Amino acid sequence: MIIRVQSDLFDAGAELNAFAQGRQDVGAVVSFTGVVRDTQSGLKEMQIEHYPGMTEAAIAAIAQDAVTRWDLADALVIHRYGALKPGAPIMMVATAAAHRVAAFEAADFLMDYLKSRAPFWKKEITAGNATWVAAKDADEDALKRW
Amino acid sequence: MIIRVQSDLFDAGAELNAFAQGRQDVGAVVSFTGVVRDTQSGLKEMQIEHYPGMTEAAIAAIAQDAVTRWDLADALVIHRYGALKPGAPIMMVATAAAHRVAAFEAADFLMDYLKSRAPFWKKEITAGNATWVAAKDADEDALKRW
Amino acid sequence: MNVMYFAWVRERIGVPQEQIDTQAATVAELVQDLTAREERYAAAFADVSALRVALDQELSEFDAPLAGVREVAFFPPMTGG
Amino acid sequence: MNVMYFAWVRERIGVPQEQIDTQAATVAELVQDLTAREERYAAAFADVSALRVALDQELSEFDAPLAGVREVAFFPPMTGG
Repeated sequence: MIIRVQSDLFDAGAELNAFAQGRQDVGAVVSFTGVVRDTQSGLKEMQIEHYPGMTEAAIAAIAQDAVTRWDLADALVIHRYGALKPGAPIMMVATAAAHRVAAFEAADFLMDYLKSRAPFWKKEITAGNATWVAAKDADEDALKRW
Repeated sequence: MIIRVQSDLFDAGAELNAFAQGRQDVGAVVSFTGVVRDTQSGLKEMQIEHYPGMTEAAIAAIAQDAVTRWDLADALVIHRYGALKPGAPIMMVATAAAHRVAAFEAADFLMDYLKSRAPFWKKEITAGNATWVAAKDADEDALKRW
Repeated sequence: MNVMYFAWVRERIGVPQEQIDTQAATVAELVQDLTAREERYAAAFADVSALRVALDQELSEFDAPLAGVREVAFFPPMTGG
Repeated sequence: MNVMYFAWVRERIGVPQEQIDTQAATVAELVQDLTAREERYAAAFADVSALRVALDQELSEFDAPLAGVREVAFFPPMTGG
């Protein structure tokens, strides 16, 4: 498992290639990349706060759960914090498994759990406003799928 | 939409980066990479046959369906044919959407349809055998989800 | 009419495609016509439930009419992805 | 006991963390204790159903005991991913 919590930019393509490389036991690799989306309100930047220590532990627990449950060959989670501009990558997840269903489900599961159980908080900065992003009921409800 | 049917190797990471680049309307990018998996029987190579002309048309129809249904910003499908070694990438799919649920579902849908509706046939070559891969009932059943 | 074969259908029949002169009005009649010609066709079409057919590069059914069709393709269920 | 605040909880209380001396036996009692101290705590804890709590970096509940706990963190529902 590869878990990184960092302010630095990462290169999703390079991470995907490094993750997928040299595995002959794997038939399916799924990746998810989250990107700062420019909203209609004219987002200037997204600030991401986190809880150092707890963040890494929470992500490791979620990822280990996914690896065990879907018998993954490996899992990757990278999540940034700090001030990010529209278009910048926020985070990525990758899963490697023998078959596609496991790789897809595990990546979907990881995203649902990271969304609501990893200690990150997003604040959107526009020209006139700074607003903490509210958690959505739909995100909490999504956890019931698993 | 980017659709490519080719015998040449492709670089999944480079394709993912090119696909995701410079989109500020997109919050979620999902990729799937299919890899030739070394089986216990000692796979020497995987031969992929296809139906030139129909392949491109079938993939374009499936991809357009996904773009419309999940309101995707874009979709990518690359699929190889010819003789591939264990560990080599067979194909990839990528989807870009405002939100993660659409990107995940559309990629999952694309894979299910490519698996059973795009005219490709796989043959596994081992030391002593050459066997056409049989379609699985589970793959056909998976289409009923959509 | 151009008739194409893929995967093990191609291997059993021995050619990837050929021009076929036929009076068949439907795909099923074309299969009967071919099966009656030679053993290699009979071997390929022994179980049509294991086969798929495309007419002019679109998936179709065995009871579909052949009027106006220029290209027929027979193959096993697809295994892409 | 080290008490930490994140996101708008941190902004309302005005500090990211502080040492708190308390007799509180549970998280709920700690919230009552803080709320009674100053208006900024009362503002942050006005609706605890909108808050989450972690004890020693593990998500917990407001009725959980504080015995042996070294670090308590209050924050709104998480919005990662």
